[in-house]
Amino acid sequence: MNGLPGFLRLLEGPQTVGRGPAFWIVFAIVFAMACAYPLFSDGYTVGNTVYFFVWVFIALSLCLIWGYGGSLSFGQTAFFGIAGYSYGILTLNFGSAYGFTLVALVLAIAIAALFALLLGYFMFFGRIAGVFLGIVTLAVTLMLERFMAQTAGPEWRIGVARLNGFNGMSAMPPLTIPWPGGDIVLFADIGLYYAVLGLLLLVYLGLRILMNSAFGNVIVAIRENPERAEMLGYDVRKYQLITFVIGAALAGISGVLYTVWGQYITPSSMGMTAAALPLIWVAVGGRSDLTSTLIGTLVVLAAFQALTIYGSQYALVFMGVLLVLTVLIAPNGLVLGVMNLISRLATRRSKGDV
Amino acid sequence: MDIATHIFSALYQFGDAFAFLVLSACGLAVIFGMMGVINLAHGEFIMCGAYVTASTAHVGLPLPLAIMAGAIVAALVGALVELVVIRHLYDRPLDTIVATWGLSLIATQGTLILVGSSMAGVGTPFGSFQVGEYSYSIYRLVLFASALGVLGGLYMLFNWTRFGVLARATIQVPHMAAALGVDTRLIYSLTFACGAGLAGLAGGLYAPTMTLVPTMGATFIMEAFVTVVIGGADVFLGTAPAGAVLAVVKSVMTSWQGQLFGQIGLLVAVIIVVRVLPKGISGFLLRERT
Amino acid sequence: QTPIKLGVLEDQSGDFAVATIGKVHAIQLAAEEINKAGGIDGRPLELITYDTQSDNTRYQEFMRRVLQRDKVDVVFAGFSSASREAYRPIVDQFNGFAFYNNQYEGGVCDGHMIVTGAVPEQQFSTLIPYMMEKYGKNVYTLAADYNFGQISAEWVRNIVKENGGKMAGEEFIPLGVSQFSQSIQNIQKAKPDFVVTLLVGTAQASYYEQAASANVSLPMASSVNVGQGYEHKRFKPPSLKDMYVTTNYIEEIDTPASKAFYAKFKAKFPSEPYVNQEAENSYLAVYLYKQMVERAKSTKREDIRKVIAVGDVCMDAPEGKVCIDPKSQHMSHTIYLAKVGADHSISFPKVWEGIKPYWLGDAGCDLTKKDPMAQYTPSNPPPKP
Amino acid sequence: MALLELRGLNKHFGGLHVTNSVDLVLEAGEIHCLIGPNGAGKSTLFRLILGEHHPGSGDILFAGENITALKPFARIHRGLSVKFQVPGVFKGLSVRQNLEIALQRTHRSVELAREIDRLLTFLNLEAEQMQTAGNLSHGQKQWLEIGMAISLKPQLLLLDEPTAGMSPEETHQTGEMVQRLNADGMTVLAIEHDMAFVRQVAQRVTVLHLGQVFAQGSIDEIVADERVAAIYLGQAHA
Amino acid sequence: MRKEVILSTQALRAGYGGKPVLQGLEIEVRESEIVAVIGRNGVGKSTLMKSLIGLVPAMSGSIVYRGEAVELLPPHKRARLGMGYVPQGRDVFPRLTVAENIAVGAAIKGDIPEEGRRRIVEAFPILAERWSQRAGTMSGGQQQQLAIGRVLIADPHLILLDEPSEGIQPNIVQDIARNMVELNRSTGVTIILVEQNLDMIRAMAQRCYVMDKGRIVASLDRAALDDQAEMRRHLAV
Ligand SMILES: Nc1ncnc2c1ncn2[C@@H]1O[C@H](COP(=O)(O)OP(=O)(O)OP(=O)(O)O)[C@@H](O)[C@H]1O
Ligand SMILES: Nc1ncnc2c1ncn2[C@@H]1O[C@H](COP(=O)(O)OP(=O)(O)OP(=O)(O)O)[C@@H](O)[C@H]1O
Ligand SMILES: NC(N)=O
Ligand SMILES: [Mg+2]
Ligand SMILES: [Mg+2]
Repeated sequence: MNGLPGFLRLLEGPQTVGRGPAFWIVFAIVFAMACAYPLFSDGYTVGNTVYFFVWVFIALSLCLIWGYGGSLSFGQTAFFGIAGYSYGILTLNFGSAYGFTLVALVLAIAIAALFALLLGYFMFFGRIAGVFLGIVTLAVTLMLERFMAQTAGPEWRIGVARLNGFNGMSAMPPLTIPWPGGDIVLFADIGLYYAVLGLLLLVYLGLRILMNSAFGNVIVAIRENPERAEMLGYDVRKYQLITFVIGAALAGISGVLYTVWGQYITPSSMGMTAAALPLIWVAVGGRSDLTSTLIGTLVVLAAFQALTIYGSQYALVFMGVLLVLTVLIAPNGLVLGVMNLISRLATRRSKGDV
Repeated sequence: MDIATHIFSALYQFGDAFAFLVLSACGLAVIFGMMGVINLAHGEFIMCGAYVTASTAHVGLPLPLAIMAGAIVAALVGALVELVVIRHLYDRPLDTIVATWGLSLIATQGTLILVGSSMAGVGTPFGSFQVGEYSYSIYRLVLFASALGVLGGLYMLFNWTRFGVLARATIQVPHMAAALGVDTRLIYSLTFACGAGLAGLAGGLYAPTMTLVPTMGATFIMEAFVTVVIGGADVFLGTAPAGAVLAVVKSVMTSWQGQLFGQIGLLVAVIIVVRVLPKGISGFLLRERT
Repeated sequence: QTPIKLGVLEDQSGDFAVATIGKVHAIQLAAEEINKAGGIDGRPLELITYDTQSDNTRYQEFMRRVLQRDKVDVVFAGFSSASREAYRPIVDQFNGFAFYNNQYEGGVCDGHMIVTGAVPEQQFSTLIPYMMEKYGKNVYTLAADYNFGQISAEWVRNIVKENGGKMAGEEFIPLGVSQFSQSIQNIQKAKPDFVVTLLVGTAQASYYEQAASANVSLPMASSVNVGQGYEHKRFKPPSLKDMYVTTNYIEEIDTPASKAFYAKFKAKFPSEPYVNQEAENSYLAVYLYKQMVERAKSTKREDIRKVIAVGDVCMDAPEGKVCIDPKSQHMSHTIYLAKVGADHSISFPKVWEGIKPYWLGDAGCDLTKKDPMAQYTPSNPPPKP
Repeated sequence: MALLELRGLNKHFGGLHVTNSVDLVLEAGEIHCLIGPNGAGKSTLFRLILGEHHPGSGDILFAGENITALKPFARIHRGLSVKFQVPGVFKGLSVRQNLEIALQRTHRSVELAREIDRLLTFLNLEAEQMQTAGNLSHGQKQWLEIGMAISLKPQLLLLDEPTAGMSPEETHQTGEMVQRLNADGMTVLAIEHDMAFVRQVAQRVTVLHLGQVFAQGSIDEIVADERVAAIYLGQAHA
Repeated sequence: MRKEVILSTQALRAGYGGKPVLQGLEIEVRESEIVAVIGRNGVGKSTLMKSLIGLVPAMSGSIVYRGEAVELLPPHKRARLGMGYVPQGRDVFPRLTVAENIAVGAAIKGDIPEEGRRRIVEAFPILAERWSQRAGTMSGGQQQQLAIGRVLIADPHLILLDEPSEGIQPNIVQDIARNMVELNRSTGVTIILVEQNLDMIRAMAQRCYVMDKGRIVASLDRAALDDQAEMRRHLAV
């Protein structure tokens, strides 16, 4: 067996729902539609779709850490915020020339990952697990929020970048790709759309491969029974830490893209609500599967936004009802439930045919 | 200024912080510690208690009775919520995060729509007293006493009564408890209602001292969670010492550098305690006991 | 006639709803009146309203939506300064036109924005000297710990110093804190002559009840309380006794214009708990916009700014006469000093008319010449040309 | 040559002295059974060997190396493997995946599938391979756990009550399996209460009582020991 | 004189997630009998016990206990009718003390009866020794003893014992068998015993069902129980 097919074979596996030609055909169609769609749409819708896409990365990160790894983390928003602020600080100080925004993107994500490495080392090597991990990460996140919120004074500056407290930082440059005929600036419309869509595809497929690889096996094994995993010779804490750092980097991508999208980052992006929302998306979609998380996040975001637009003051009530019903009706998550149903129907059909 | 004034003021601040932490946390601790349910609607049960207390006080019920009414209504609402929603989620406690978040949205915004954006306050009873050059609110001492009362009551309820043992058994191995003749559904209902009622009681007790708005529960949430983390899994052993430790941290930091440091002190305390005692204070105590 | 579209982004739910639902109602009231009277230049005014849920992210989403999708001519948006700073870059990017109808810490020098709310030089340079004269020169500030509170506190500090007083203490309270026993004791320890309360959000308003029950009976001064969150209506007397507030409007103002406005408001929204300062700012902003569009014969921002540059855009609002300052695009206001009595009734010991938002212009912001799209503070003023 | 050597291992929980200066030498290539009353400290001894518990004092030598301070996973890398008393299978994963996780660390993907199939047949779990492991019957979980332990091809296999819940026939099969593994060079240390099994496989038996080595010898010697009968075996075996 | 039937099942089907494990199973147990159930791993013995106590719901068929159809009752009601269940794998309440575990066993009686307590600690002295240790920290065999004691405290009418000898040292296995038989003689308690330990079956049971694939495939009398070869044959199937 040669390398590449073996590698691609990992796109499918027990860890991810969606298998076989039928799935990949649908996948290709959906992706083609996603590529073509800006051509038939207005600037607002495209920008708004980018905004939805931006959140998918943090949802996937939580899917990885919580759904697959079994560690409940309220801390993804902390990494989101750190990456966002880092991008702001870097670009406000060094500008956007020579493609520096792309460097800043990478650096910002690296800073978030580094922070996660530190925090994760602290937690996993202190053997904190389960719900307690959730509450500790929540505490860290809220602490960051509180801290950033009180940096309103002029003494809180890094280089020329004011941290600006609760009001947040703004006016950082958008992503800019250096180009011979003049830089391409990715404002929150078609340019950024394709960039984010491409990144999303890459991350999604990459995570599928990762989760179906030996590494992914170990991650779910640790979720199921860390003691057993250790007794099979796996350094549990190391695996947990690596997962946590990868997750933080993904959350960092969201953070940078969010900052780029609105040219704005605020401490409330690390607040209680912000910390709970990714959990909601992931749980509603189906936390133990990447595809479900991806679809679920987009569905919930769109539904919540639509409710806010059309539901006026009843929007939050509807959202609440929706969440409660979803949890009651679809125990594994809405999207995962539907996908399982489809695959069950499909197998029954094909069995019926022969 | 004489030393006694200083000591009294430090004690008073400690008691005040302790009461707030413990009363905020008790309901959450019962529901989390006993049932493994992270109740993100905890603040809304507090709000419910406060609203019922204020509205019954407005129609003329004496304050102590109004507070009891707040606690009882919150408990009943809790029982209802358990019956309709939580009951179906015991085998997947993490999903209760989503469900209770949903409930909290419904409760907050529903109250805003039905009752309006705020409610008139009831005023703090009992007036003030003077020690040295400081004057203090007497009602705050009542809060402190209530916190001690609640802690004692809870400890007795769950450790000395049959209900307590059955409840803890049910939470640990539900199917086995059922097979031994325990009506586990009833136990779950009662436990959840108890947690909700305690939240309502906290709301009722603080109603005279606070802004009454639909989002008021949010101001209790962080203190509640922090106390529960530090307390650890065994709420009856953990909550009191956690409240005490945090109250010291909070009151000392606040008087030293102001409210921001009080808040940050709490969070730093969480990190430190969790690092040193990953299972919280109760985990530490239990390990020593065996 | 094609309607003129006015986007409304205000919090109708969440923590700020107490103070901001009235803003939406005020805009609806004004729009209804204008439409009944034939619209703006014959064109009807159409409101496109979204609930921003006291959530800055929602401001960003919906600011894009109103500008790109709904293609509104103008947006009225925002209560907290944080929400304003969240949407301002979007307005700038899409070359939109926004009104911020709220009192705030001042300093926004942005050609895409018009601010109808009062600013510190209007509220503090009146209030603080009055209080110092009446009660003494030892001042304690209790402020919300974010830009609004910090910058406002800076103003208070500077004004106290200029008038020969001293700060007995300054404490910043994180947003969302509701327990004040320690702060109350800190204040008692500092023994100020009066306390400046710059508390924001419903949680922080708990201070008054708690201070009163601990028998702290110091006079208080504020630029936000009472005028926004009508604490004197929500709390039981006498917890706000001797609170002094400078505001450009509250429903108790006893002038014919104010009473007429209040009557109209109550007729349309009988269950409105209180008609506050920001409701009036929002109401007058609609009329102001109407006037500017009619004079410019255009809804284009460039055309309207030419009208503003003339320097005579004024109107008779419920509070009295107001005018736009062309340099900063902020408003001059009539500032009322409201005093809360022991029974929580309001009296007005003093009124200042036509107080200008002078600071930005003096400091070097001149939107008729240059548009920096930035916010400045006394310690971070515009660069000298 | 000694493969495993325990020197003066002590472990307390609070006031309870669970192992008390345990000295034990395991020769390479032997099948050694550890028996003793409930609560004697047998499972605790396993956890000490594996590094799940840390001894208050004493040393653990494996293949001549002092492993007392090593992390559990590192000891597995040295050639230890365990089947716990309470089966710790990955409940939410399929039987097949359980085995895959056990095998993947040491097998290339090419051989992996074949090796899993071989094990499934060996464990008589082919029909259940796609089942979620948590849904297996108790005995099936035991088998799966044993399968995962032996799949590591350890030098020393630790079995904590491998036949609990098995029928006599299955117990006998397990015994044969252990003997086969042993014939291939695996050293085995097994805790058992089933004397038939002990008699079948044990080359040497150690009796642990109150955390101390109480007796040691061949199975016949042990069964003949009246003191052991009194504390442990009872009349039937005496 | 034949005693009354205390428990019987008719065409009982029960299982997990819609898939029946028990396929129309029928048994009949009389007052004061000790009946063993044997069968290979995974044939559904534990499922039978769970469906008798109500932890696995019956999909169809009926369970009649002392003349009353109980298949729709929840477990706690069956327990209150006098059924006691000792599960395979012990399932003690790990963070409760031994005393509290036993108190839960006595839930339907109110407090722990002194007489019952004495009887239990006589049978299992280790329980008295560890009266306030947390159950989760006890050794496997100690937990098994607790699980049995916990059921006995409620004086059940019918005891469902799922592999009680598992993990218990040989002499205590003998003790347990002796104790249970004695209890059966003195109080007339009925016992259904799932076991793999033939010595225990021989020491206790009066007759025996053989299960395979969710059905009863044979019913053996006392004589057959003593026939080593016959028994081994049934367990090997
Ligand atoms: N974490 C703990 N805390 C307190 N006591 C413990 C702990 N773990 C084990 N013990 C005690 O240590 C003793 C030895 O337990 P261990 O599990 O090693 O026994 P064992 O020999 O394996 O018994 P069995 O044959 O019943 O499995 C028991 O008395 C048990 O109660
Ligand atoms: N929770 C469950 N969900 C789905 N299937 C289950 C579950 N528990 C058991 N099974 C299946 O039901 C069948 C019977 O299991 P049961 O536990 O009744 O067997 P048993 O006869 O008691 O076996 P053992 O002797 O190993 O204890 C097995 O094939 C098992 O895989
Ligand atoms: N503008 C304010 N009050 O934030
Ligand atoms: Mg053991
Ligand atoms: Mg079984």
